[in-house]
Formats: sequence, structure tokens, C-alpha cells
Amino acid sequence: MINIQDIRDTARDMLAKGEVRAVIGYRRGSRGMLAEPAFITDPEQANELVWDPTCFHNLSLYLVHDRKFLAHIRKNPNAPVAIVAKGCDARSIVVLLQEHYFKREDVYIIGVSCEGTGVVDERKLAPHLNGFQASNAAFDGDDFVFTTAEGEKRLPAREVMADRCLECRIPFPKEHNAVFGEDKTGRQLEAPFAALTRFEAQEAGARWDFWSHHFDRCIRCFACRSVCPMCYCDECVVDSITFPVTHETTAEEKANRIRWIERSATRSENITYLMTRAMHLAGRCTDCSECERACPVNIPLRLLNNKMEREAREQFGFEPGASIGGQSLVASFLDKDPGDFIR
Amino acid sequence: MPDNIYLPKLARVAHIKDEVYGERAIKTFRVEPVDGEFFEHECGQCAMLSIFGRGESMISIASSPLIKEYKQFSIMRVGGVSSAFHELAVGDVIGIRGPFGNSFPIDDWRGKNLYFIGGGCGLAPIWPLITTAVAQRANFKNITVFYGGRTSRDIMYRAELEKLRETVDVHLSIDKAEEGWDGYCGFVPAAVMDKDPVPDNSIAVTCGPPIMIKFVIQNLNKLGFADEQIYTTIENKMKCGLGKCGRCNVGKDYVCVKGPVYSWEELKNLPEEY
Amino acid sequence: MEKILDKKHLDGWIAALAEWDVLGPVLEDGIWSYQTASGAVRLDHPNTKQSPKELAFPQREIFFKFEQIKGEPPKLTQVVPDAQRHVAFGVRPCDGRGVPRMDLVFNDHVEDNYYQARRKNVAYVGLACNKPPSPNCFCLSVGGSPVSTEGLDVQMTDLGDRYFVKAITETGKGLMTAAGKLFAEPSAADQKQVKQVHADAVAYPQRAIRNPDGVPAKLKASFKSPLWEELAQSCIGCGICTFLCPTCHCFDINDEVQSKAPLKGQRVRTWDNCQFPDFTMHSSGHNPRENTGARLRQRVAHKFQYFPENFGMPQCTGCGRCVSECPVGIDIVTVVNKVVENAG
Amino acid sequence: MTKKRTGVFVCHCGTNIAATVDVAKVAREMSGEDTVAFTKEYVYMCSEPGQESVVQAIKDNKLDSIVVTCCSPNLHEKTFRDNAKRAGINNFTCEIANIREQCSWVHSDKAKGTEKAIKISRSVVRRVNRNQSLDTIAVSVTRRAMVIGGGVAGIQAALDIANAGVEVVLVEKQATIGGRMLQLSETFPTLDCSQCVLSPKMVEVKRHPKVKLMTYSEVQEVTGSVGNFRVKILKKPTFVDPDKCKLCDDCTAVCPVVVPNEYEINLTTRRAIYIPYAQSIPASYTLDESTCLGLNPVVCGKCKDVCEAEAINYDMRPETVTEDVGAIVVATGFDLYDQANMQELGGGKIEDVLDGLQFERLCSASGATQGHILRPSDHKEPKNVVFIQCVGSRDPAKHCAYCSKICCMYTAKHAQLYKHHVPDGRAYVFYIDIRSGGKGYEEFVQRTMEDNDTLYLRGRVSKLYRHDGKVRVLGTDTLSGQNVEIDADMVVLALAMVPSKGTTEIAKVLKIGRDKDGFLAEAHPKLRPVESVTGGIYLAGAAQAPKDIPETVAQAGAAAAKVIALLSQATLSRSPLIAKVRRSHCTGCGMCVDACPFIAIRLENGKAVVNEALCEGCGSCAATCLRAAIDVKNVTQLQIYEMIEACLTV
Amino acid sequence: MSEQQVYEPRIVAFLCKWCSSAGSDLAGVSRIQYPPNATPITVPCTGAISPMYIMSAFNKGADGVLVSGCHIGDCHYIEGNFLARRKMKLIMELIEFIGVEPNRFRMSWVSAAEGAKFAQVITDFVDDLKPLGPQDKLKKAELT
Repeated sequence: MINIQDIRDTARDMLAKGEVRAVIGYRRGSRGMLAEPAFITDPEQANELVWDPTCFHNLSLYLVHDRKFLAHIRKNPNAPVAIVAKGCDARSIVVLLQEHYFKREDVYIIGVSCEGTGVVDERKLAPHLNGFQASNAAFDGDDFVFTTAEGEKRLPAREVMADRCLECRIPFPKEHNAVFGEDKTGRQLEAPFAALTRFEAQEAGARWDFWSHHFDRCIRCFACRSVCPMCYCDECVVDSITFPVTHETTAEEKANRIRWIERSATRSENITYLMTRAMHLAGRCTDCSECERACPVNIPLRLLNNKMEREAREQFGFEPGASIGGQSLVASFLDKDPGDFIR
Repeated sequence: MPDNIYLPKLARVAHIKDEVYGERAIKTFRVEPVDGEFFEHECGQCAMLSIFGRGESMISIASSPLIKEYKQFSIMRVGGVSSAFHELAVGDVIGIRGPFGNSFPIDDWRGKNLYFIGGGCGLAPIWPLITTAVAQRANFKNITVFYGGRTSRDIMYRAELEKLRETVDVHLSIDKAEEGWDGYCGFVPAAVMDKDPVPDNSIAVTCGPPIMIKFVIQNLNKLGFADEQIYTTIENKMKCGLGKCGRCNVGKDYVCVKGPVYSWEELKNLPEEY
Repeated sequence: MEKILDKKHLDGWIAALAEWDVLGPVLEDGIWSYQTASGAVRLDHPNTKQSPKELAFPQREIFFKFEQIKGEPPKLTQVVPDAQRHVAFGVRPCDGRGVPRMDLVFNDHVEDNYYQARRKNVAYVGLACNKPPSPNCFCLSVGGSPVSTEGLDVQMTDLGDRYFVKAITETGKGLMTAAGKLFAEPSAADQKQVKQVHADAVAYPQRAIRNPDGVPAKLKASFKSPLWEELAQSCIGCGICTFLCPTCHCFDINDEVQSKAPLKGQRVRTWDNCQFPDFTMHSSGHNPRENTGARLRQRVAHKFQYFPENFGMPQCTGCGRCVSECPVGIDIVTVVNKVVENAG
Repeated sequence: MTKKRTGVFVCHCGTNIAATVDVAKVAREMSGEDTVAFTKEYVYMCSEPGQESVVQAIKDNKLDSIVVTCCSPNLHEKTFRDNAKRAGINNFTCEIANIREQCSWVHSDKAKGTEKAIKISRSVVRRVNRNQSLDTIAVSVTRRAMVIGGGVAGIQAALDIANAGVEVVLVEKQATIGGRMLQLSETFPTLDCSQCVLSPKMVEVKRHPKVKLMTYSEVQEVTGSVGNFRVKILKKPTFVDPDKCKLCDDCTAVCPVVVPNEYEINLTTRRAIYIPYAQSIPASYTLDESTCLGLNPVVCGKCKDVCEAEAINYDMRPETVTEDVGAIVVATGFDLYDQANMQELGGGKIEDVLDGLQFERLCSASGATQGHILRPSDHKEPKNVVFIQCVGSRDPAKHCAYCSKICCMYTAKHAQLYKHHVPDGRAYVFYIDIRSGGKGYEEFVQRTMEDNDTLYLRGRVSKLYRHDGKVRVLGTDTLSGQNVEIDADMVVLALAMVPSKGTTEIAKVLKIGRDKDGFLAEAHPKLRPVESVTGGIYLAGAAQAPKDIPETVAQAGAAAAKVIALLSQATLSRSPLIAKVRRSHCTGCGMCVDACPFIAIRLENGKAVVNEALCEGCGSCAATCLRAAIDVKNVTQLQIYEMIEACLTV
Repeated sequence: MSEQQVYEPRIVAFLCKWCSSAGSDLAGVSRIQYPPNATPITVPCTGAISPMYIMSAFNKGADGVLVSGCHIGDCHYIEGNFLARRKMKLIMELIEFIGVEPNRFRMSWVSAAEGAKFAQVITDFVDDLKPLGPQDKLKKAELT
């Protein structure tokens, strides 16, 4: 059981000693029980930090923001940033390190283990609360405890946990500077890729019906991309809402942007966007599922990423975010890679 | 739908002139209506030009409102649509919507000294003003034009400026000295100071790179120009030209409707979002 | 016109609107959305995930098609929105109040032909909120109320086994008249109950913007406040808040090309979003709103300062969607309160 | 900047194209393309008047780019690019649309053929529209060469290069040069002593002022490209200073370690400190670290104690040496197919079943038995010897599909040598057929059969097994149709030649291709037989394919000539179609660095940087980059995107 | 497409310059006939083929996409086809996953010496595509 005070103490100490320039963690937001990202620079604020089942955000996204900001103001970091990271988040950081997005010494990872549970899935939780708004959520062993106007509501975590947490194989942040909570790697609440396996049992026709329905519904708000720490490209190749213009950028380069897809949120364009995103996340996605959580129209994006993750694992023996020194999935190969599909 | 505000009229490119070559090339396009007549415009107004398949771009109209047969646009090649313009040939047909935005209150300036201060491609938006003022020369007192480019090769409207010298004072400048250049060497704000314009009964209109405008205004203030005597234009990214698409606003004002012409008195009270 | 409609007659009313495409809230994939009614319509939804703004302002609008053979002038063909009439049932008051705000934008200065063509064919049958459907509702703070009729053609109020139905506009009357026989005259008790329900709804506690009248001036004074950057620190720059908003109207115009030779394509309007990083970026790379703070400020100030300055009312209708749906918890109520408080 | 002005030239190729493609329609369709300013069709565009008309049209119409729709670019791309240059425009703005090999010759329906030709042409027009004017890249040349492998091929190549005045580094993995040839006793068809022929050349290598000899060394890493390779070589420690070693052999006498002697193909043993052969170059001992008791005077130190010359130094360490060279000759030779693969022939487990090289060592005067042919099991003279040809060769189902080429000849030689040593012995040869093409070869085989009384049996051996102190050979004589059973004292297998282990390794290091059998692939089987597919890397000897000594020496000479010709140029020109980074889009993730097969990309200040001298323009980086931040010039993603669109325009 | 016309699948064929393009040339030189449905785009190496190309071709209305390169071990650029093999496997899995017919995407190794094989690959692909009918799952709606 993690004592939040330990995390707060660590954050406060490091900030006070100037060992880190900020701590990225979670704090209680203004929306009921939900935690929100916190950027703490003042040791006195450390007590705002929380650790509860609504800490779903993959905060490594903000390491990306931080690097972009520093690049923008042309400054080098004078001290590392500390970040509270769950197992999946820490793996994201490893991928970012693998891709040289920042240096290991620029980040201080305060690992938190998802010991017996994980984070809550609001969509699963809603029916249990009977329309009431919870004002607090807490871990308690294998249960989550929610505070509502009706009083305390205790639920077995398994009933309202996010699928990715149920299926999580490595709920422990292996890469860390400090870590809280027990390493429960090996715990298995549900088989890895269980949701994917259930989905894949369907016929091709049913799969297409399912996906075409969802692809039609995408409104291209880009929340999936914006919330993803791996989507750190300055310009998205598929559909750009940014274009990094530097003094070196020529008019020709600006004129020659490829329009792989149109801005219109139509099925064909949405497919190309979402499929390309899945391809580009292959071997990089660490299944934090933030894209699926953020999606306002509930497109089951995790299935796509999971599919790629499983193929990478089963076909190529590749595990995203396993080690900092490793090569990327698509930039490497093995002699024994499957080739039986080739004629 | 009659009067579809998004449906451009067709216009044919009648003449193309290379003003500046190189990476920041500028070309001037003279376009004529394909059928019927053009809309009328006032000094400072803009039009939305289309190349079908490439997109639309808001461009200030660089010809005098007194000219009805054609309209002229000077376009610097910076991005996608402007590059498409630079690929045009005489006879090609483009789309045009407009006019958009407000205009310089030239009628209020009768009997005054006029100072036009331009830099780079910033001569184009005030060119209709200059030519209109010159055409109505009797309405104004002294007319002085300051214009500067980075180098002598960046000076646009070279021939027109030379011709202008016959009627009004024209002071050309370049940033750094070059062989064979007999004009001023240095930045435009300094070139203005150099000639010591008089603020009394005067109006100064400036247009160019933001940094130039900033220092020109500072210098004009130093010379005694009041904020309401100084005019400039601003540009923001625009898509509709009609105050609906939501991107060109500076505070509550949509530049495509309330701008692009502002007196410094007005502009300095707006948030800095341009 | 005020009537009583037994709940079991709702489907009959809808069936009577033969020349209308009737939309009702449907729960599918875990979210509520307006869909063409096929069979029974039940109005037991909280609020839909997306506002009904797309009826008059669809996410994608084809302006015209262009065709050009090399050496010939282009041929432009306008695409006129179809004349199908749509009526949305169960529109919440906040979304109803979004409609006149959109009208203001699209009719200001010059009339937007496409919006207008669609708008004149859309009717909104509202459903008063007996209690706030979302914990993030704050309509009372923005001049609205859970029982507002603004922007609606008809207002319905749930009275348990029946609806109290009130025509607001002539179109609304027409809608009701189409199924006149199904409606009953309200009794005095009905009238009394409606009053009570409405009073209770207004009295129900909501989240609140403090001193809303002072907000525009305070925001104006806070343009340069460092608070914007701080509040937007977690902003990820996605389009959820604006795409789901009942009043956000920003759009982009692009040419979509199907063939280059001969040229074939179309000019298309799509929703755009002031929170996207390059929304205001010039071709030169200069961006007047280059960080999330400036973009959050634009969104908030547009709704609570610029729009009031231009049109005398806030653009926000307090539906709370942007608050509930923000993946990182940026909460416009908190943002406004903090900025205002900070302005002193 | 103005719009491109492209000319499209549609060739009829007589009726080769025109019969299946409506060439006029192709030209007409292309003129509808936005950037096409001129089109022309002509009966033979590659004819003199055809070419002239292209040049003239470029000039007359101020064209800045051309597309010639004709045959495969392999045939006339250069022709028309030269014409483009002649007409005053950049040659890289000319592209070929292949509507003959890829269209008219393979289709018969004219309407459909025309439609496809239009799509092909259109896609190339769109590509050319985005082509940049490029200049070939000039790279300076390092006037030094490296030869990898110190067998006869390597020795010959090194000497030929050195004699032309070019410095050459000869790298040999083993403790001595000489390779396989040094292991042979006598050579066919002249039966002259192999070592006697080779030794003088080995000495010459040692003494040549232009040859830098590095034995007991391995190439670890090669970077760079033609004209400028940088080679990292690991010099393994021999622990013996060759300058001090007096070859007294005192050390081997005291060395307590006895291990199989690989130089004698394990027929004898050696000590941990040893000299491979008496003729070894360099003439020095080597202390084998892996078998020595510990390079530690406390543990053993006997050799060090006994060495009066104080040549032994336990403190030697591996050393990595970097050599810059302009060209490389790979002569890493062959191994014999592993006997263990031949289960029906004893699988290498029967002591008196030898391979050809072992037999060579038995015959060699300097070999294990001082030139006496004695069978390993009991050191008695074998009276019945069975030689089996094509062991592992010509057996696509189970072993190697190819013919190892020299086995017929050396088996004949073995039979003769045997008969010379054991005149009363009986020699049998199992063969499939005899391949004896070569000067004096057929006569040599005839002599074996006739003068040396060797029994040639046409057929395969089905089984070998130990039987009563002998090796029972079961085979068939297909000529008589009878089963043959021979109890042999000794059996010699002419095992297939396979690429040496070193060849396999060096191909990976050099990133040069190998053929389906693992031999090094030549650039063209007929016209470029001594070049690898990678510029500046040449092939010599059995690493490329099985061959005999004269062929090996000839190829080595040819490779040397290629090297000399290459290094005689002051600069080399490289294709400018190489990768270019869009710095604004690069995030420095390094995926391109990992994907690049040529180590041509590195990260510098967080951005990818392409080494123009190394990039081959394969585009692996471009396809791997998630941000489209890197592109191959004139094959950009934008170009491919537009080509895709063109292919699908109806 | 009128009712009477037979459906002819449109294929975009990405061929590597050194093997498959040369193989298709050999098919030509050998006059081996095959259906004209595939339009070739020659790229330096299969390793240069971005998954975006595949998606884009389908987006623009291709009924089938072929990627063909050198056999493993034969790559002119040593390992480009290894990289391609991995990428193409992933995109193929993904396409199949969303319910698109896996037969719409094909990868083959055709060497410069395999003219007949090239012709066969195209023929087989066309045969396999015909029963599937036009690809409209991933295609832009405006492209009719």
C-alpha cells in the first residue's frame, strides 16, 4: 500500500534542495473525485499531490511538453524534472529515452506501483454510482472506495478497473529513480490481450462492421494524438494541425506538405488517420490507453494499439519500452522474422 | 444560392511581373474579370484569391480604386497558396472574393502632408493609397514616400517608384551598403529620422515587417507625431474574410472585418495578438 | 400554446411529423447522440455528448465543386444544402441557447448562406432540466436557466407520466398542431406542477461562476496575466472542448482534390479549433497565439469577453461539456473564477 | 519560380510499343497534364534523329524536364539523360517511363495496354514535376587497398596491387598466410609441389615494401564506401615477438598443453604454443590464448622460462587498428562441407573416412605423416582406397545444389598420388560424371584411369560403415547395373566446397550480398564477375564460387586490376540520389540511424545528419521515419504520393 | 463502370528497382503475358516503402496493392527487404484486423531472374482480387 505522504515528502525534499526544477504529479481537480495533472515547483505545494484510482493520465506527455517548451525558448534544462509514473507511464518514458527525446538525467522518475489494482474506468464506474458524483476515490487492497453524497461506496477494483490494468503484465515501473509500492509483476487479473482476443474471435465481416461504424464516428478532435506521449512529432504526417517552421524552412517545403488525407472527418480519411497512428505506435505504445480514455466518442482505440503490440510481441519478440538501449520495432529486424506471408 | 459569400468570381491573369527574385520572391499579378465587372474597392482593402485545388489566400489589393478595369496583387512566395500563385502564367484563371476589411480614411486627409513608410513587401498594401493620393495630388500638401528593402534586389515596384519621383519625394533605402547604391543605407526607421518629417498637419502611414513598424512608430512618436496621426495595417491568418471562421481576431475585432487598417491610437489599445 | 402530452403519445407526435427528419437522443457506444428516430423515442437522456449544432453547422460542408480542363477556365458548381427539415427532440436548454448565439455569428455583418440554408430547416424541441443532468452544469452563471426557452421552438417539461409542452415559436406551434389531437389542455394542477418543477430546477445547486457580470471587464484586464499559462499547463491542445461546444463556430476552408488532370475537386468547410497549435499560425511561422496559455485565453475570453463586447451576452451556455470531457481536467468554471479572482 | 515545363516523348519502338499501345493517345493524354508543355511521338526515339529531336525540342520549347516513355530505364536512361545534358538542362530532370517491358510486351489488349501506358507515363510525369536538378557527388579517393584473406587469391591480389605502386593491407585471420593452398601436397594437372610454388609468393608478400601484412587479425567493422572505406581490424595477440623469435622450437617441447592441430585438419596435435607450418609467414610462433593454461607465470610459464630469445610476452593485448583504404578485395576462401552432414557416409565418425584436405596432408611431405600415406586408425598403409566424388555437391534435395567444380580433378590427383605412394594399392573412384574442362585436365584424368590403374565406378555410394577393421562401402555401378561392395582400408570424400566461415562473417561486416549458396554475389554474372554489388569491393577466389588455383589466381589478378583502375582516379562520382533530412521535422529519435544499412546517418545535436559519401539512397530511413523528416532526393514521399494518385486516375 | 463491363481490379505495384522491376523487365523481354491491371511504381528498395503508401493507395481507390522486392539475402541494399518484411507484415495484420480482405495486399519476392514468377504473381493477384469486387472500404467516397 502506497502512502501518499511518502511521495509528497520525496517531492518536497527534492524541490527544497533544488534537485529537481519541478514535480509532475497528480492532484485533486475541481471535478469531483477526478485527479488532474499537477505541476509543482514550490515545495509547499507538495502536499497537494494525490495517488488514487483516478490517476489515469500518462504524465510523460508533459515531459514532451517540457522539452518542446525548452526548445522553443532555446534553453537547456538546469535540473531534472521529477515525474510520478505508473508502470505503463514509465515504459513510455523508456520509449522516449530510446528515441533520444530527452536524456535520462533530465528526468527523475518517481515510480508508483499499481500494486493489486490499477486505475478506474469512468465508463465502467458510472452505473455503479447511480448517477451520484463521487468526491473522492481511494485504493484499499483489492477494492476501490468512493466517497459520494450517499456515503462511502466500496467496489471490488476488478469490476470498475480499466481493461488495460486488468490485462497489465508489468504493473511496476522498472525504470525509476525512486519507487513506491510493491512489485506485483506477474499478477494476472485477466489474460494479456483478453479484450483483443475476444474481439478477434469475430469474423472479418463483423470486424469490418464494427470498425466502419467506429471510423464513421471519429470527429477528428485529435484528442487521441494530443494525449499520447508518443505522438510528440512537431508535425503529424497524416493530418497536420502544426507545421514546424524554422528559419531554414523554405517556401517550397511549406508548399510541399503531403496531404495524405483531407481535413474532412469522413470514413476513408478517419481510417487512414487512425490506421497510420496505429502503425506509428507499433512497438512504441506502452498501453497506457490514454487515447481511448480521451476519445469523446468512445472509439475503442486500444484494440488497434493492442493488436500492434501483440503482433510485435508474437511475430518479432518485441516488447515496447523494455530497455532504454533497444532499437525500435520498425527500424530493426531479425533474420527469423516471419516471411511466410510473402509469395 | 445567389450571392454565395463563399463562391469566388473568376478572374484572368492579364499580366505578371517579377518584382523580387530568390527565396523571398515577389510577383505582381494583374487580373481582369472573366465575365462582367469587378467589385469596387477602397484603399487598404483586401481580396480572397483562389487557385482551385490549392486553396485561398487573403491578399491586399495593390492597385488604386481609381482603376476599374483590373486589380493588382503583389504576392510574396511564403507557403502553399502563394507558391501556387508564383506558378501561374498569363491567361490562367483564378478565383476572387471581396472586397474585405476597412480602408484608409483618405478623404479625411485632404490638405495634409502625407508620409508613406514601407518596408519589404509592405509597400503593396499602401501602394493604392500612394497612387490614389498622387492621382489626386492637389488634394494634399507634401507627399513623401520612404521605402526600404534588405538589399537593392529586394526593392519592389522599382520602375514605378522611379516614375513616382517625378511627382513626389521618394526616399529609398537598403539595410547595408552596396556598390552603386546612392540612396540611404540603413533600416527604414532610421531613414525616416534622417529626413526629419514634420508632424504638423501630417499623416504617416506605415506598413512592413512588424519589427520595422514598431520602430517607425517609436521614431514618429519621437518626432512629435501623435498616435492618431499614424496609420498602419495588420495581417492575421484568415480563412473566410467574413468574421466567422474565428482565427483573425485581435481581441474582439475580426481583422478581416474591422481591420486591416488601424490608427496607432486604435491599435495600441487592442491586445497584442497579431 | 401550452399543452399536455401523455408520455405514451410522444411516439405518436413524432410519427405525425412526416415531412420532418426527427432526431432523438440515442445511447450507443456508451454515449448519447442525436440520431434519426426509428421507433420509440425516449427522452431520459442527461445531455448528448455532442451538441445539436451540427444540424445547422455540420462538421463538413461542401461549398462548391470545381472542375478544370487544362487551358480552359474552371467550372464552379455550388453545392446547396438539401432542403430536408430536421427537428431535434430533447434539446437541453443550454443547447437551445446555443442556437441564437450561432445565429448571431453567422448572420453578423453578412449572412452565411450555407448556415442559413440549413438553419431555416431546423427546429428544436427542448426538454427542460428538472435537475442538472451533469455535475458540471452552470447555466445559471451565464444568464441561462434549466428551464430557459431561448432558441427553442418548443419546450417540454417532464411531469412524470406526461410532458408539459409549450410552443415558443410559430414553427413550434406548427409542430404541435401537426399532432393536435394527441395533446390535451393543461389543467390548473398541471400549470402549478410545471411552475414548481421549474422553480425546483432553478433552485437546484449548480457549479457557479462568481459575479458573472463583472467577468468581461476582469478578463479584459487579465489579458497579460501569467495565470493563463499556468492554467493551461496541462492543456494538450485537442479539439474536444470546442467540437463538443454548442456555440463554438470556428472553421477551416480547404480544397479537396480528387484528380489533378483534369482538375476535379471541391472546396470544403470543416470544423476547426482555436486550441490547435497552428490555428492562427501565419505562413511565415509567426503565431500570434503560440502557446497553450494564449489559446486557452482565446477560448475563455471569446466566450466571456469578446462575444459579450460584440453582442452583449456571453457565448457560453453553461452546458459543462468542455468541463466534463476535457481529458486533463481543464475546467472553464474554475479558470474563469481564478482569473477573475486574480484580477482583484 | 515558375511552373515546370516538361516534354513528353513517346516512342513507338517500331511496332514493339505501337502495336499494343495507342502512342498518339498517350501523347494526347500527357499534354493534358498541368506541367506538360510539349509532347512528341516518334518511331524510334533512341535513334540518332530521335535523340536529336529530343535535344531540339528541349531547346525550342524551353523545357526544363523531360519524360521519355519507351523501354526499360536500364537501357536508355543514360542515353536520354545525356541528351538532356546536351540540351542544357540537368540530366536528373529526365526520367524514363517504361511502357515496353512493363506494358506493351506483356499485354495484347490495345485498349487496356494504352490505359496502363497512360497511367505509367502520367505517374512519371508527376514524379518529374518534383525532380530537383542535381549534380553527381565527387568524392576523393584513398589510394590504398585492403585484401581480406591471405590465401593464394589474396596473396596474388595483394602482390599485383602492390606492384602497381599502391599500398595494400593484407589481413589474414590465421597465424600464417598461405590459406588452403599451403595445405595441399601437389597440384593438378602438373603435380608440382604446392608449397614450393606458393612459398616464394608468401615471402614476397612479407618483404614487399608496399604490402602491410596483418596476420592473426580479423576485420571487425567497415564503414564508408567506394574510395573511402574505414576498416577496423582486431589484431589478436600472438604473445610471441616475431622479431625476437629464433624458431628454435624449445617452447613447444615444454608446453604441457596438447590440442588437435587444425592446420593438419586434426590429423595430428599441436601445443598451445605452436607454429602452423615450417613455411609459415610470418615465421614465428603463436601462443593460442584459448588453450594456454593461463598466460600466467604462476600457473605455468614454461614456454616463457625456456625461451632464451625472450620472445614470449604474456602481456600482449588485443589491439584494434584502423586502416583507411579506397578499395577492398575479399578473398576469404572456402571450407569443406561438414562431414557430419553426410550421415549415410559415416557422418564424420569413422576414423578412416577422410576428407580431401586431410588426404592432402597425408600426402604432403611436411604433413602429419611426413608424406607417407598411413591410415589414421592404425597407421598402416591402406591397400584399398575408395575415393568418392560429389559428396554433398549436386544434391539439391539434401545438400548443395551446385557442382564444386574441382573435385573431379583433385580426386584424380589423389588417386594418382596414392598409386605413386602405394604402387600395389587399389584405388577406386565413385563418380557421377567426370568434369575435366581445362588445360591438360582431361588428359590428367585419363592418365589416372589408364596409367595409374584406378578403377572408376559410375554411381553413388549409398552407405559406409565400419566392418571388421575396414570401411565397408556399398554402392552401385550404374554402368554395369551391379551393386558394389568394397571393404576399404580408407575412404576419401570429395566434399563439396562451401563458403568459408570467414566468408559468411565478412559478408555481414561488409554488407555485401551473397548468393543462394552463400558464396559472395558478383555484381553481374557475366559482365562484372569480380565486383561485388557494393562499389569498391571486389571478389577473388573460392569465396565467390568454387574454382581451382589457376582460376583463382586469374580472378585475383582481375580484382587487382579493378582496384588499380579505381584508385588511379583522383575523384569518384557518386549518385546524388541520396537521403536528405528536413531538419525542422527531425526529432532526433535515431530510427533512421538504426535502419540505415550503410551507417550513413548519425545524430548531431539532436538531428539526423546524412553522410553523403556513405548514403546509397535506398530509402530505408525515409520509410522508417515517422515524421517524414528524411527523404531520398528525387524519390521523395511527395513524389511517390503523387505517383500513387496518378496510377489510380481513371 | 457500366453493368456489362467486367470488373477489372486496379492494382498499384511497388517494385524495387534492382530485383522485381528488373524481373518485370525480364517478363517483358520474354514476352510472358499477364493481366494489365497492375501499374508499377519503381522505388529503390522495398525498404523505402512507407506503410503510408499502402494506406494512401487504398485511400485513393486501389483495389489491391502489391509490394515486390528482392529475395531475402539478395537485397541490393543488404537489409532493406528485411525492414520491409517487418513493416509490411504489420500493415497487413492491421488491414486484416479491421476487416478488410487480406488478399487486397500482397507481398512477393521476385528476383531479376524471375520474369515468369513476376507474371505469375500479377496473374494470381488479379485472380484473387476479382472475386472480391471493388475496394470501397478504405476509398474516398468522392472517388466513384
